[in-house]
Formats: sequence, C-alpha cells, structure tokens
Amino acid sequence: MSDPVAQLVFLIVKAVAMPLIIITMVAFAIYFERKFAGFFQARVGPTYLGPWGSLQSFGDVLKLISKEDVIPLRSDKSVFKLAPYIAFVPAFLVMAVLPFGPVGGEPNLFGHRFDYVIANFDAGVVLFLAMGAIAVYGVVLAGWSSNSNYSLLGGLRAGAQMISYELAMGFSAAGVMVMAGSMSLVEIVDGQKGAFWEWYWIPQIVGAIIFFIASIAELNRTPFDMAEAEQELVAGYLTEYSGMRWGMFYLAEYVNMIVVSGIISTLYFGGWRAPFESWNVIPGPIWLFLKICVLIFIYMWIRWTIFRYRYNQLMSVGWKVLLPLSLANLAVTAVVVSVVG
Amino acid sequence: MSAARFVQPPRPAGSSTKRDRTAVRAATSLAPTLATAAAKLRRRFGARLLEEEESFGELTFVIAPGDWMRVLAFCKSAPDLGFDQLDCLMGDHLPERADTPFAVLAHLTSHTHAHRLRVKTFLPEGGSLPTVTGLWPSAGFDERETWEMFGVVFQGHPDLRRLLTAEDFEGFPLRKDFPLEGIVGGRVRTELRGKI
Amino acid sequence: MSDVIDSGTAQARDVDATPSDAPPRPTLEQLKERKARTRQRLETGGDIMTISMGPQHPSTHGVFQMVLDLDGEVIVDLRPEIGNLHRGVEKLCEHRTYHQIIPLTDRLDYNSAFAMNHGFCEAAEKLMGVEVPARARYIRTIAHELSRLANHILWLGVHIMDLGTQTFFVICFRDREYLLDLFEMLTGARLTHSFARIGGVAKDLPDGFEQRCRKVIEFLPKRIAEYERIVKHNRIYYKRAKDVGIFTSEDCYAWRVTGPTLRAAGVARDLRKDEPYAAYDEIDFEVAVEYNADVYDRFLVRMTEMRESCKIIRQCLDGLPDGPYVARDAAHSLPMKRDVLRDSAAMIQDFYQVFRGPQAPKGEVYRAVEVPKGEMGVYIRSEGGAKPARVRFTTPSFYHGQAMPALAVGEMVSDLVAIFASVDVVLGDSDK
Amino acid sequence: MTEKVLFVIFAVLAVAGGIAAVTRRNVVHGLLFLVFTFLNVAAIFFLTQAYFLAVVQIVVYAGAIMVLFVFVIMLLNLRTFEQEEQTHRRQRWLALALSVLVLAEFVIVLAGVTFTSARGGFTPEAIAEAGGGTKVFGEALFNNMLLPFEVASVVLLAAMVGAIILVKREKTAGGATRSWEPGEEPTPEAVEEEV
Repeated sequence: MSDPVAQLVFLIVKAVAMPLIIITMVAFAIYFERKFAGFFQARVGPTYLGPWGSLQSFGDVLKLISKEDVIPLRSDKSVFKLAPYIAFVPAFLVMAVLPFGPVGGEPNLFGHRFDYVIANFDAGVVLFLAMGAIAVYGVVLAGWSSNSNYSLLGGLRAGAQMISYELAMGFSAAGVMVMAGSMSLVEIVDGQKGAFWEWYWIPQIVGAIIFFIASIAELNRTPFDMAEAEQELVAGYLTEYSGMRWGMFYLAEYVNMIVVSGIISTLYFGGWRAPFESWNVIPGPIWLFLKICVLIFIYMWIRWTIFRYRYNQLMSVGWKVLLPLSLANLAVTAVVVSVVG
Repeated sequence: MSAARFVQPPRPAGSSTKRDRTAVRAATSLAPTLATAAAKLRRRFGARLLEEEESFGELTFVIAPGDWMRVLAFCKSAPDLGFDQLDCLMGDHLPERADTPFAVLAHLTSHTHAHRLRVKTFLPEGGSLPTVTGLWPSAGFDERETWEMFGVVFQGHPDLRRLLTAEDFEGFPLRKDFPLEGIVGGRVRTELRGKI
Repeated sequence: MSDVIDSGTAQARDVDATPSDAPPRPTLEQLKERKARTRQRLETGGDIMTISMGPQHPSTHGVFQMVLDLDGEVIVDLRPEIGNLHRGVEKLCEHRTYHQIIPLTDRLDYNSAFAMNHGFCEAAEKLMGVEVPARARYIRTIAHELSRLANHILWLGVHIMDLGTQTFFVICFRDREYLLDLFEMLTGARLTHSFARIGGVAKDLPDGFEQRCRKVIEFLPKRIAEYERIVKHNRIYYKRAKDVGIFTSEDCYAWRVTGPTLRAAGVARDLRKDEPYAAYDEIDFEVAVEYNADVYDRFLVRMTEMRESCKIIRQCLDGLPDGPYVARDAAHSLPMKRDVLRDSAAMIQDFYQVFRGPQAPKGEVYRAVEVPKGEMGVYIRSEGGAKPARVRFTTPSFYHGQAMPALAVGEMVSDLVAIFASVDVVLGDSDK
Repeated sequence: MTEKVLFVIFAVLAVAGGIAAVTRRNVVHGLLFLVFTFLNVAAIFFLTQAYFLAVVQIVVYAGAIMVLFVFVIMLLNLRTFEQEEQTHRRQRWLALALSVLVLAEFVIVLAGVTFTSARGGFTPEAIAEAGGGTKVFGEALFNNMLLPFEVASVVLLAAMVGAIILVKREKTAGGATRSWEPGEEPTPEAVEEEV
C-alpha cells in the first residue's frame, strides 16, 4: 500500500468517524446537560432509559423523528425546510480543520504517517469564523420564513448578536494568530509546546476571556440566549418548528458547543497536548476530549446559574466592552511580538 | 397633596401600634377627618346630595347621575377630601326600584387623610354616566366591567368593550334576571371577533 | 420534615445589614424625571410591529394577554386583555350562602388562598357584627402570613425565572414546599384551603403544628438571606431591574396599584397597620418601604416583607391565647366541631347554619384587607337572609394588569416580562 | 483531471445560482441564490489551493455583507419592492446599456489573458516557498498595493457615512393617541362653573 493510497484510506476513515463521534458526544452532552441541570436544581434528571437514564437522548431523537412535522401554512416553505440544514452542517465542517493529535513527522501507523487532522490548511481559524457566519443564516432564515413575529424578532436578535460577537471573537483569536505566526490550527498547537504554563492562555488571558464570552453569545446560551429567550419570545426563531426540524436546531446547538470548546482548547489551552510533558504518553485525542468536556461543563454551569441580559445591554457589552478590549489586546500582542521576536 | 404622604418615613419599630381594641372594633363614629370632609361636601353641594347614610362606620352619599362627575371631581381635588384613589367602581342591580334599578357605586380612598367614602347614584334602564377615567385612570376596567355586567354606558370612555366575557356574549350577566345556569348567547361567532 | 430542614444548605449569614451610607432617597420629581427618560425612547419613530403576548405565553403567568405595538424592541403601546379565566364568581356569590362563598374565594388568588378567605370573612363579620375570639384572630394572622410567605416565595421564583434563571425557580419551589406542608397540616389542603369561617377558623391548630411552624420560620430567614445573596448583589439582576418600570406614588394612586408596588414607591401604606384586622394591631412589625419605585425595589420590599412575616408568625405563636377558635354566635357562625359531637344546642346550630345559613342584617359594607398582592376590598350588600344581594371583590391583580401600559410603555420587551412579574398578577385574581 | 471535473461542476453551479439570483421574484430567495453562488466561487478558490482567499470570500461576501442584506430585505416590506420595480421602468434601458458595456469590458480583458499568465509566478511551489498563501496575500496587499488598498478603504468609509445619514430618520413624536390614555381631566374651574 503506497503512501497516497494510505492517506486516502485514512482520510475516509477520519471523515466518517469524526461526525459519528461528534453525534455520540452530542447525545451525551445533552444527557449531561440535563443531569447537571437536575443536580443544580436539587432533582435527579432523566433516569428511565438505560443505566442512570444515559440513553435518554437517543430515545428523544427517536421521539422527535416520529413526531408530526408541522409547517406553518403561510410560511416560506422551501426556506423553512432549508434553514435547519444550514444551521446543522457548518459546525461539522469546522471539525475538519481541528487537530486532535500530532500532525506530520515520522510514520506512526502500519508504516504510514497518520495525521490527526482531517484537513490541514493554513486558514483554519478563519474557516471557523466563516462557518459561524454561515450558521447565522440558518437562524435568521428560520426566523424569517416562519412568518411569525416572535420568530422574526428572535431571528433578528440572533443575527445582530452573532455578527457583533463574531468581531470580538475574531480579534481576540487574531492575538493567538500573531503569537503563533500562523492561521493554521495545527501550527497554533505546535506553537504551544511544553507544559500548561507555556500555553497561550497566560499571555493571551484577556483574549481567552473575551473569546469565551463571545463564544457563549455565538452559541446562544444563557446569559446571551436572546434569540430563543423563552420568557420573552416564547422560543424565538424556533417557535414554529417541531419534530426533527426542531431537533436539528437543537443538535446543531450542541455540535456547535463541542466545536467551539475544541477551538478554545486548541487556541488557548494547548489543543491535544498534555498539561505536563511527561503525561504525553496518554494520546492526544484523550487530552483534547477532556479539555472539551471541562469547557462544556463550564458552559452548562453558566447556563444554569446566571440571569439573562437585556438585548440592548448585550449589544453594548459586545460593542463597547469586548470589541475595544479585544482590539487593544491585539495591538499589545502585535507590538510585543514584533519587539521581542 | 400626595407628596406629604410620600416623604413620610416608615413607622419606627416598636412605636406602640397596640390600639384600644374596643375603640377599633366599635367604630361606630366616623373618623374626624371624614367628618370634616363630609361637612365640606354638604356645604359645597347642599341639597344635591340626595341621601346620606352612615352605617358600619362607613359614609355613603347618594347623588343624581348628572352630578356624578362634579361630585367626584370635587372629592379628588378638594384638599380636605383628598380622595386620590378610586378603590373600586362597581354596578349593582336593585330590581325592586322600578324606575331606577341600577346603581353605580364609587368607593374612594384618601392616602392623605386615610379615610374612605362611598358615592352612589341610581340610574334607569339604559342610563348613562360620564366616565371618570380622566380623574382616576384605574376606572377604565371598572367601567368596562360595569357596562358589560349591567349595561350602564359610560360616556366618553376611551375603550368601552367587553372585558371579562367573550366578545360575542349576549346579555348582562350580573343583572338579577339573568339566569344562573343555561346558555345565553356566548356561542362562538368568529365573524364578530375584533368588532365588538 | 424537620430533618430535611436541618440538612438544608442555608448558612446563617446576614447579607445586607443596611449600609450607613445609604443613597439619598429620590424625590417624586426625580422619579418622574427618571421615568420620563424611558419614555424618550418612544420618540424615535419607525415601523410598528404588533405582537400578541399571551394568552398563551410563558411569562404572562396564566392567560393574561398583552397586545404590544413594538418599534424595534421598544414598546410603543400596550393593550391589556383579561377575562380568559372568568368564572363569574360574583354571580355565583349571589346564589350561595355566606358559608358557601368561602370556597369560591379560594379560587380568586390561588397562590394566597387563605388571604382571600380572610378578606371575605372580615367583610361578612363587619356586616353581621360578629366578634372574632382572640385565638381565632391569632390563628388567622398566622395563616395569613404563611400565605403571604408562600405567595412571595413563588413570586420570587417566577420573577427570577422571567429574567432567565431557571434554577432559582426550583430553589424557591423547594422552600415553598415547607409552607405548603404547614398548610396541609393546618387545613388539610395545600392550595385551596377554605380555612377561614365567619367568626373564626375551621379548625384549631393541630398537635405539633406549633413546633413545626417554629422550625420553618426559624429556617426561612436564613433562606431569605440566601436568596438575597444570590439575587440582590447579582450584577446582571441589578442592571436588569434597576430603574426599570418606574411607577411613582402618584401613578400608583391613579391606577390603584397597591401592595408592594406602592410601598416600593415610598408610601408606607399597609392596611395591616392602617386599618388593622385580625391580630395585627396587637403585634409589632414594620412596614417595608423602599423609595426608588422600580423593579429592584419591589424585590427588596418583598424580601423585607417575608422577614416581617416570619416575625409576625413568631409573635403570634408566642402569644397564642387560649379559648374558642370560632365565635360563639349562633346566628352567624358554625359551631366548633367538638361541640357538635357533644352538645345538642351546638348540633342544632350546625344544622341551622348549614341548611339555612347565617342571617345577615340589611345593609352594605366595604372592607379592605392587605393580601400579599395588594389591597383586596370586598363589598357586600345584603337584603337580609343567608345570601348576599351583591358581592364585589376588588382584587389587586385586576388593577395591576390594567396598569401595565402605564408601567411598561417606553421599556423594552425584555423589561416587560420583568415589570409584569414585579407587580405580581395572578389571573384567577384578575378575572374573577 | 479531478480538479477540472470539480471546477466545471462548481462553475456551472455558480453560474446557475447567479442566473437564479436575478430571476427570482422573491427577493430573499434571490439573495439566497446569490449566497449559493458565492459559496461555489469559494469552492473554486479552494480548488486552486487559495485557501485563505476562499475562506475570506465566505466570511466577507457570504457572511457579513449578505447578512446585512438579508436584514435590509426583512425589515422592508416585500410589496414595496415590487412597486418600486414598476416605478423604475425607464432605468431598464439604461441598465441594459450598462450591462452590455460591462460585458464588453469583461470580454476584452479576458480575451487578452491566458490562464497561465493569470496565475503568474505564483505556482503552488512558489507560494509554499514564500511562506504560505496568507503571507503572500498579505504582502501583496499591504506592501505592493498599499495605495489602492487605502483608497478603497476611504471610499468604503465615505459610503458607510452616507448610508448612515440616509438611514437616520427625522425624529417624530411617538404614536399620537394611545388606547389606554385616559380622557382629559376636567379643570377645577370648569367644575366650578357648572355648579
């Protein structure tokens, strides 16, 4: 088996396995979200299906698929049907550029080189931002095509919010790009050699915090869940959706959460690297998985404890606080990097 | 006039709140401020106050429908009366009064003087009163309810629609001749939605 | 239940302890100016979008409907619509004896059912001239304050949930459970108690109630401190609630908005003090007052009220007199149950009351009491006999819902839910 | 070979999307097809290994600008658009003339270019040697073509300011009458006179 053929086989294997792994993670993320919610609220959460209720999400998906799919009479039907897919697909594409282990170097598998990334190309961070921009379409179009005022308000809120926070997110990620001297996620991880105090989160602490906050807004989770603010807009852009179409938005939300956690781990927390170099005997994917789990837990923790912002407060936080801070962070980083080295 | 009340600090703790129970319970005589207010009303309107009744420590004046606005406006604006809150405006049906079977009652409260007054007027079938929403906006729902329950029209009310019953309900449910059971109107006539 | 309480997570920590450098109280003019500032948002013009918020909506607390005209997210006009829960209680009252009306009043404000029973009984007693014995007055005070606690805790959970935190709602429900357990022990029902009777209450305090009740009221202030720790100093809550939905004392008078909303506007108006009933004039407590007239201050007022309620209950338990729990008034009251089983006169009275009803004199009365949501007035006109000729419940929610346009126009949709929750509307109360 | 097949597929899709974009009556559908075209163009950039350019194409065109576009369309009433179509009847001929002109321009430019010359010295090997596509792109933009870049940004800024001024509305008082506003309060004098 020559190397190009092996690479092709590896690529197919990775491209098939990755979505499956993510979908499984999503199912358990939903399960854990509900378990954590129960824990925070002094109740038990799902218990019936599977051991400790752990198969609940699969049951839910079956239920959603078998439910009637209601499409409002006066909606824009083609757009209404298209919107869930637009929201669902981009998140997966980002996983293609996320390294989950070492890339390049010596042959490590059956005499061939197995790269722990699906596609290594030099604009990975920008691709993440681009896919975020595409995912907005799903939400905005869902809101518009439902022909409901609540949906429209939710869609508009989501659109404005995602655009505003994407700026702060991009600029804080630019700090990391400047430090690594590259936009490739693989090279960003390569730049973070060593133990955990050598990762980018210490020099880029401001950027990391801004990126994290902006990612909450990007994910539409409390305290920034304007788009589907249940107490204000019923369910925002999801108001008219039902059955598996609604389920796809719901799943997309969790896929996004996993992807964003992966991106944050890669940008600031050394990606697949172990916190101490001697611990690198444990393979990279496991470390990345653990980091993603911790970040997801923090997202859940925040969701079940914090109040929701008002819409105009959200915008002023984004434009008046996060954006200037991230710009300043970028400027300082650029000056320091060009002076020091 | 409410400003005086507004800056009043909360009662200090422990200041004797224990009152003489018998005095409170008996409460047959009117509060002194209310006596002053009643005297002032009598002086102002004289014979226009058709009846005056004092029972259970409450004071009631019966006036003619034509004086409704005048008396209530005076009650609100005169400093000694100072009825700044309309506690409740309601209707009543007394079929035994053949000519004027409908009563409209206004319960007034004063935050300045902490006293209450009831003003009452009797109306014939199909009678109407001027609205007092200009004096107390809270009369809006009260007047709508009185209209839908008794059929008393309030002239000049900004939005006199049915309030509690369905918009296509027929009849005036709180009149004594309205049956307790059975179906009277109230069938869903969708073509009327938004028009009544 | 006791072990559950003891294992609670509450720490005895006094959170606020009024700071000595409290901010100066705003004057009425300053408040009006602040309110005018939100109204300025209206002057932007633009296209209007009309939304029907309710009758089925997560934060209208029932079937309240608000038709909103929005300019972007700013509310330009608001039309409240009620009546979706109308059950014709007033009409029913005209066909029931006074005793039979009491269960109907439960269904008005079902979150504080006893307060509603109590208000009606006070009015009926005023009409019939029934003297309530001391023990009954104290038991009524206890039950009334328990219902105030239950109502405010539920209010708090719902209010906070409307601002986006679902966890807090469950915490509040957990603590409301202790109060409902007490009610269950006291009255046999958790929600609709029908516990008050003309001239007293339905039953005496059951055995063990006092110890249990004391435990709960020892424990609740710690929980209230915990709520404050979570909510009062939360930055997002502060930003969402401060200077939102300003409603000055003048507005309150004009729209007949009473209760905590009025007290948050700096008016120390509390019928428990001003027109005392039950045992309130024999007990020391303070009226909670705040001065900024916004959502935040309404929260503070309710927190103080809950502490005061605990204080009142403790005093009532300490000074609980002996004696009958219902008036010995053969013409108007039901007899005590234990007498019915022993005494033929009491049995005759029981039959008489159940089958004929209390014989009220001719006349009309209006009696207002301070229920948790505000002032509830009961008007009764009697033409003699066992059934009233006209009953009118002047319920607080009716007016609070009506005042929504004056409260919320100029604010944003997100504030609307906070404001609507802050004035505390329950639809059973509003629609009658 | 694969590359060429893929190129043809994407190019056909892009052109089809472009045609659909201008022929749809529903403006939102038209815009969606335009986004589709942009995505296909981005895919073609991917094929030429211009990754950075492809991603930027998505971010800028498909992402930011189009979202704003969708916003504008949603907030305007679709019906007013159809009416405006009728009012601008005369501009049709002008538009036709202009489009012919632009097409001629394209043909002339493209006629003088071969694909090898269009690629210039930037072969994949040369780009890799120079430090990756992003670096090459940045150097071209900020060193060799700095002046045009800055001129373009100033022009865009001017357009932005103009748009803001156009959009900003005159201040109008909020709705004249509100349903809940109570009637006028009678003045004490009027009450006095009546008595």
